[in-house]
Amino acid sequence: MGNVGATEVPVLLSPEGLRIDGRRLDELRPIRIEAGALHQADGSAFVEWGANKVMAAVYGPREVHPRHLQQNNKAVIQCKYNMAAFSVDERKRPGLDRRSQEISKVIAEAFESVVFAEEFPRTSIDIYIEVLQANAGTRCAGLVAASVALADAGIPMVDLLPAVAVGKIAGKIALDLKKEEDNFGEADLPMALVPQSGRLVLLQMEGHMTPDELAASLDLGVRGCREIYEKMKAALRERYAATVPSGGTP
Amino acid sequence: MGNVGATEVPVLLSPEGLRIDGRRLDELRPIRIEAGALHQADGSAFVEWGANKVMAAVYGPREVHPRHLQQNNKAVIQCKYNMAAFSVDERKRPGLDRRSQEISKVIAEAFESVVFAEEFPRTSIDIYIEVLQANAGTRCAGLVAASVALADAGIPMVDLLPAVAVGKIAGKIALDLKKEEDNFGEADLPMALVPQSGRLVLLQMEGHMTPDELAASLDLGVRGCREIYEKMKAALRERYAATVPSGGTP
Amino acid sequence: MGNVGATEVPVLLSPEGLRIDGRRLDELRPIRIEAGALHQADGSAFVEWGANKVMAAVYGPREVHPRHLQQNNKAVIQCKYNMAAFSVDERKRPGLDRRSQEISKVIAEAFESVVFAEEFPRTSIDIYIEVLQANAGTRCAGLVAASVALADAGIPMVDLLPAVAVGKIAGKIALDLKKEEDNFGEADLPMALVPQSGRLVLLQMEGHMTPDELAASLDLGVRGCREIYEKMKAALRERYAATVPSGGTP
Amino acid sequence: MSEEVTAEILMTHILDLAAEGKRMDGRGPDEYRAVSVEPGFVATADGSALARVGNTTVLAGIKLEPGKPFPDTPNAGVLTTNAELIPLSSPTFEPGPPQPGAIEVSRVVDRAIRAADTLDLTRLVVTPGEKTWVCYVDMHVLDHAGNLIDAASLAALTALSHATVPAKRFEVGDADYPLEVQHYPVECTFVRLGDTIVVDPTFEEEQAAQGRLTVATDENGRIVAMQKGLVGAFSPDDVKEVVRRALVHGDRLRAIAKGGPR
Amino acid sequence: MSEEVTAEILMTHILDLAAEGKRMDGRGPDEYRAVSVEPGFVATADGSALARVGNTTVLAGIKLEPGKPFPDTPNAGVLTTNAELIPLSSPTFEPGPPQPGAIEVSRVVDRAIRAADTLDLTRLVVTPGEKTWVCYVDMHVLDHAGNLIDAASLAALTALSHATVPAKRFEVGDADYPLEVQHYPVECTFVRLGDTIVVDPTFEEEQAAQGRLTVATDENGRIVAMQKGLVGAFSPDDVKEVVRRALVHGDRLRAIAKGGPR
Amino acid sequence: MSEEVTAEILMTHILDLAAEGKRMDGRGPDEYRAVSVEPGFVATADGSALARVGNTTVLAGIKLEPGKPFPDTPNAGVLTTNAELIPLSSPTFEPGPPQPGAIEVSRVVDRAIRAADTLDLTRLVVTPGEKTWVCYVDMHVLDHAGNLIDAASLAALTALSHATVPAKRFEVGDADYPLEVQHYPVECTFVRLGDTIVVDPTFEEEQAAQGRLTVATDENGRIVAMQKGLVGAFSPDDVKEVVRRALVHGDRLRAIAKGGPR
Repeated sequence: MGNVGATEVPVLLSPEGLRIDGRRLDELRPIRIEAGALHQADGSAFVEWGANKVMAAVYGPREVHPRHLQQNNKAVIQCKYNMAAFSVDERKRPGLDRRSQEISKVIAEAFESVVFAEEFPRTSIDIYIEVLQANAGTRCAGLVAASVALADAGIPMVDLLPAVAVGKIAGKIALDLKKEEDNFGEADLPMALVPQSGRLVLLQMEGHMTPDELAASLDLGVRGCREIYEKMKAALRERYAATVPSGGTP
Repeated sequence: MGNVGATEVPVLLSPEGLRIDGRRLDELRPIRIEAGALHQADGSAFVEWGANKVMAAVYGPREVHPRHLQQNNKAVIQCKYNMAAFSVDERKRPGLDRRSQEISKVIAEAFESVVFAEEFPRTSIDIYIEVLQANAGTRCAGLVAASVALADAGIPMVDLLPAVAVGKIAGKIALDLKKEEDNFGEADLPMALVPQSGRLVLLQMEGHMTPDELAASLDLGVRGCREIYEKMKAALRERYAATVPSGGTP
Repeated sequence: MGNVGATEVPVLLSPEGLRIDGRRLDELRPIRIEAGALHQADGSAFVEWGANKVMAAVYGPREVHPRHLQQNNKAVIQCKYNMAAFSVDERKRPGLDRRSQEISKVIAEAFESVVFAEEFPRTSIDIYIEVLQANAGTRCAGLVAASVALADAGIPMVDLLPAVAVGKIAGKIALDLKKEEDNFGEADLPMALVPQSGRLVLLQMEGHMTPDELAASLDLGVRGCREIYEKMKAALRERYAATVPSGGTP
Repeated sequence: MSEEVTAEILMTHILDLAAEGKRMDGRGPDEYRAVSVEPGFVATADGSALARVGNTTVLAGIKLEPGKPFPDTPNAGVLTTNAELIPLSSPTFEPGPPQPGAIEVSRVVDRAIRAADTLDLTRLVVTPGEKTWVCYVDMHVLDHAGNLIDAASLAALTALSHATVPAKRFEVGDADYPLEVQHYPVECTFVRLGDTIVVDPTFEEEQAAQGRLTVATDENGRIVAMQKGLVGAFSPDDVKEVVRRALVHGDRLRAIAKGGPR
Repeated sequence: MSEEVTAEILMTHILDLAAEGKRMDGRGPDEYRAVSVEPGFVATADGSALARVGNTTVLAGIKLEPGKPFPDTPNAGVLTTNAELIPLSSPTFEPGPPQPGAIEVSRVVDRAIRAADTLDLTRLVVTPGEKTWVCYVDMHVLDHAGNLIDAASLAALTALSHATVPAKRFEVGDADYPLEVQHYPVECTFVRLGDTIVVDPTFEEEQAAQGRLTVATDENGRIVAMQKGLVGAFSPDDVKEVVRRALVHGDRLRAIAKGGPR
Repeated sequence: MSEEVTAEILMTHILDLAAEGKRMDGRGPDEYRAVSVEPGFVATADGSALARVGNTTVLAGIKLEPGKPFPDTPNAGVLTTNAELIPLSSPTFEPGPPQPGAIEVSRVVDRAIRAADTLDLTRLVVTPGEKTWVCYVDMHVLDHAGNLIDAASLAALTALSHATVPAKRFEVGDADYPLEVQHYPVECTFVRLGDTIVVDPTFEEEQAAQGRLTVATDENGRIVAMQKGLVGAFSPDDVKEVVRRALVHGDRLRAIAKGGPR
């Protein structure tokens, strides 16, 4: 979709209905989630998702910086999504660009919708997401990593936030686009789900879709989120198993 | 040393062992130090050292700005080393670059090592160094100027901080490099000494040296610093002589 | 005057003494002033003056931001003059440039000279001027708009501040230059008058003038300001008429 | 009474009204405020429009300049969209670098313009890989009474569809010519107030909202962009309902954007 | 006693003295402080001068580099003036981006240099539209004891009139040659203290001032630039008086700027 | 107990231990933490390595792009080193422009790479004065448990020595080829705790330190860079001792950096 004026368009869907990496339309890329990947952060997680590598860390509740953002009745939730200079094919200049600032904003708003911020007035909960290697879907990978990192930090939340992008390639709705699919596809629709309520706290879309395609995309995305949800819970169980002394009482 | 790919290399050492300006290997360039060169600053000094011209001013102890840097148990010591746009052959864009920020940091840390900062809690001692004309060794010239300016401001210190760079030219260890020697020499090693304790509070190095050459450089640098120390004290004596009414009681 | 090295110079004055838009030397361009043009601001005004379109808004007295600018004995008066990217022929990069910052400073100082700031200690009165379409004389148009906006906001002042630029074209002193006259004229002299005292609170000049020409320019400018003053008062009367219920007692 | 308490009471009032299907300004949940556009507002721009949605006012200006294509898209012109939330327009905006809110407005408007292929970017190219028109869309918020995205989108679309390519001025051609617009995307924004989803929120409704959802549609009934914003959530069914309503409002808004005199 | 009270007392004292035609440093209202210039202070610059007005010290340095003319003035060289109010020079200056005060100093000095046609910019051009000398004037305030504009203007003019075009170093010509100065504009600054208007204000007089007025004149008795600054007002008659006095001081200051050894 | 008091007690404890030649994590004064490097960690980079020194983790990524040589060195390629102390890695880092600490890390690592002639910059040139490879070394600190300089230096050296020049992708040649590394400089850092000088300090030891000293050595036993940091002092004899120890550690660290699979 960012490729007006580019020349070669790859075949995104085989006659058998398989995608360039052999996946079915409703199939996720492989995901590996490691809770507690860092030592300094209050909570952290590392996510490998297809060819994405994303690290998230959470600090807080802690003193608000800068001070004038402090709120008397709740914690402020701040998020910085950042891409490493070497995470993409063309080197990205270090520093926050407009895309990163927008993604940081919608991710912060997604977490504000589920964190019990009023339990920590006058504090800040700071979420840092670093994309180390990017291959489409980094904001969803970042959300998943950050959500596990928040849980790892013991921040009380309504629920974890699984996230995934649905897209349209060669006229078909497809789950979890990889880079070539995102570049040459017709639409991209990232979302984040609160599994408990079935509601979406992040939703963006760019491309071309009919209302029916959009409805089908939402349904496919929700199913994808529920699949990811299980992997997130498993990663946290593994983390707790590693930290609680075996055979001891809680 | 910043001249990979450059073409002409001058002869840095004559057959008689003399340098391009006729100095011996262990000889300093001429130094003139004027304490109290400015009127607004609490303390100041102007240093001409070879073809360097450096002005330093000290303000404080005074209110800390920005406020969040304030320390309850001591003064913060802040340093800004800056080069005027016209101080070098190729015009330098105004504003702090990374080199200036690094030099500001190591100079601030050098002075923090000798100032009795705990006598002035919750205040700031601000050191400003302006390089007006540069010809290698500006950080050492800045340190010497700032040290005299601190004394001129009446800030209590363990001792003055003489400073000098030692380098390696045409395979020999040499004191106080000038620009051509620095550009085409093999190593540069600036240092600042606490004469009282014989310890170094600033030490950097770039180039190629064997451990033996390094040891010899340290010894030569310490001797150079002690020579400069005498000139610093003389400048302050001259300053006090000018301000105390002649023949009066202190 | 910003046209060293440019080629074509238009004829600025006809043999009959008329200017390129048919005006006499002492004639203003048409002016339309609308007080209360915006809804969110505490006071506002829109000024169309020749081919200039300028919006001004006033907020305050309100909390000072940033806090360290707060004054214990009076309100601080802050002004931001800004040009929209599309307000000039060559697109202007968004953001404050040096010209805008200088104009903001002299306008703020002009209003500080007439606002009863001591009535509102520890507060800020914030003036925002946006040039939407520019055709010479924008700082004067901005001053006029801001002055009406301040009155609309109910800020007590010694007097309104009419403003106009006088210039020199084809060797003659002329009132209220338009763009071509400003570009190819010999001098530009913007001023703002306190009608009550007959004193100038803004005065700048660039170009070539003899002392006699300067004296004549001042006199012409003061007359121009008094003409604009009447239009400013009329705009405010219209605004009050629109807001006070007709036939009611104040 | 503190500002916080006042704000709290106002928000509760808005939510209570919404529960009965009412709004503070008397509108129904699916009622848009009065909308108008004034193309050609700024003579120095190559295209411009002042859009009003209730008391919200946004001025968009277009500037076209010759420049270089990006290295990876030698056959495409360059489109740059920028929104300025200048402090003139609201007591809540501060001077300084663009805030996340301004960046979101410009990116959401940009996304719809781009995804809808509003301009045929290949036609902006003068010499492939060498020279192209760069099209700047600058949106200046003048009065912020809620729903900036829709007002900015209307101003931008109207300005683009009335813009001229200044070929003569830049000596790229013999005469200026109209910029061709292929599609007409418009944004339509909703907020959730309890169980009620209302269109075209006021500033106060945005403060009270439990989620904002914007849907951009084109004249073929396609969805070209969406953006959920603010704290809050929407169910998939909410989203589907919002899309249906956005398509209806979109057609009316598009007619207004197109209707201005050329 | 608080700082504010001390400042208040000092300001009242200055105004009381002025009412009797006196000043704290013993000068009369139309008496300038001692002025000196030292050209060639900085060997690395293509031109430089240290100017002192009383205890106020400003160092100006000139650098010339080959560059491109602006697209709209292909036949004119480029002149860039910049003032740095570095925190070394005054307890009132802070590190960081240029403050409005610094910008005003550089713009007022720039305005006079430009309006007086100090340099013939067309002669800086090497190849029209392609290559020109870019002349940087950097003014570094070292000691701020009031009246920065005049000191900066003196330093800049002296540095320009002793500058060399480094044609050989940049391989633009066979030999370096002197930069030609056509006119000699100097700024002269006054402040109003009650009904008295005094020339060349000290830092403290600027604090107490009810308006500042700067007039730049050239060697032909023309006014080339003016700037009213600070809070306060001047009547048209005040302005005319200030212009008369500025012409007289201007001639003397110009002689000092020109007098330095070449 | 306040944070300050806690910190004070911890620092005293560290100094007391050091006086007996002990450390909080059980190491001896000249004992380095476990070190590992993982080259090729990032597939999008032209070279990369994750380095761990104890719990300190730094990721270095190399990118090579065609660009222009600097005008004064037409026959040399361009090397740019940048360290990002992102707030993810430590509670003490804040978002925003690079802090002095980050600048120091990148400059000290850069100095060693440059002084050791790690790369033959002349071989990066494609056309002298016209076109060269620009080599970016970006170091991303992920976990800051002390001694960033050594970890960053190890990550950078390993990434460089496993990097590929993307000649084919940028159509500069027919095939990509390995970036050639001529020398292997590694940094080794010490802090003084009272009279004891310990190698490879933890974060807490850096807080308690009375001076930090870094020595970079190459595989020929030469010293190529040094940096004294933090408040504190070293005698010339201290420095000589530190150099001796740095040479020994350097050989071991170099073997680790070289040892990763290619």
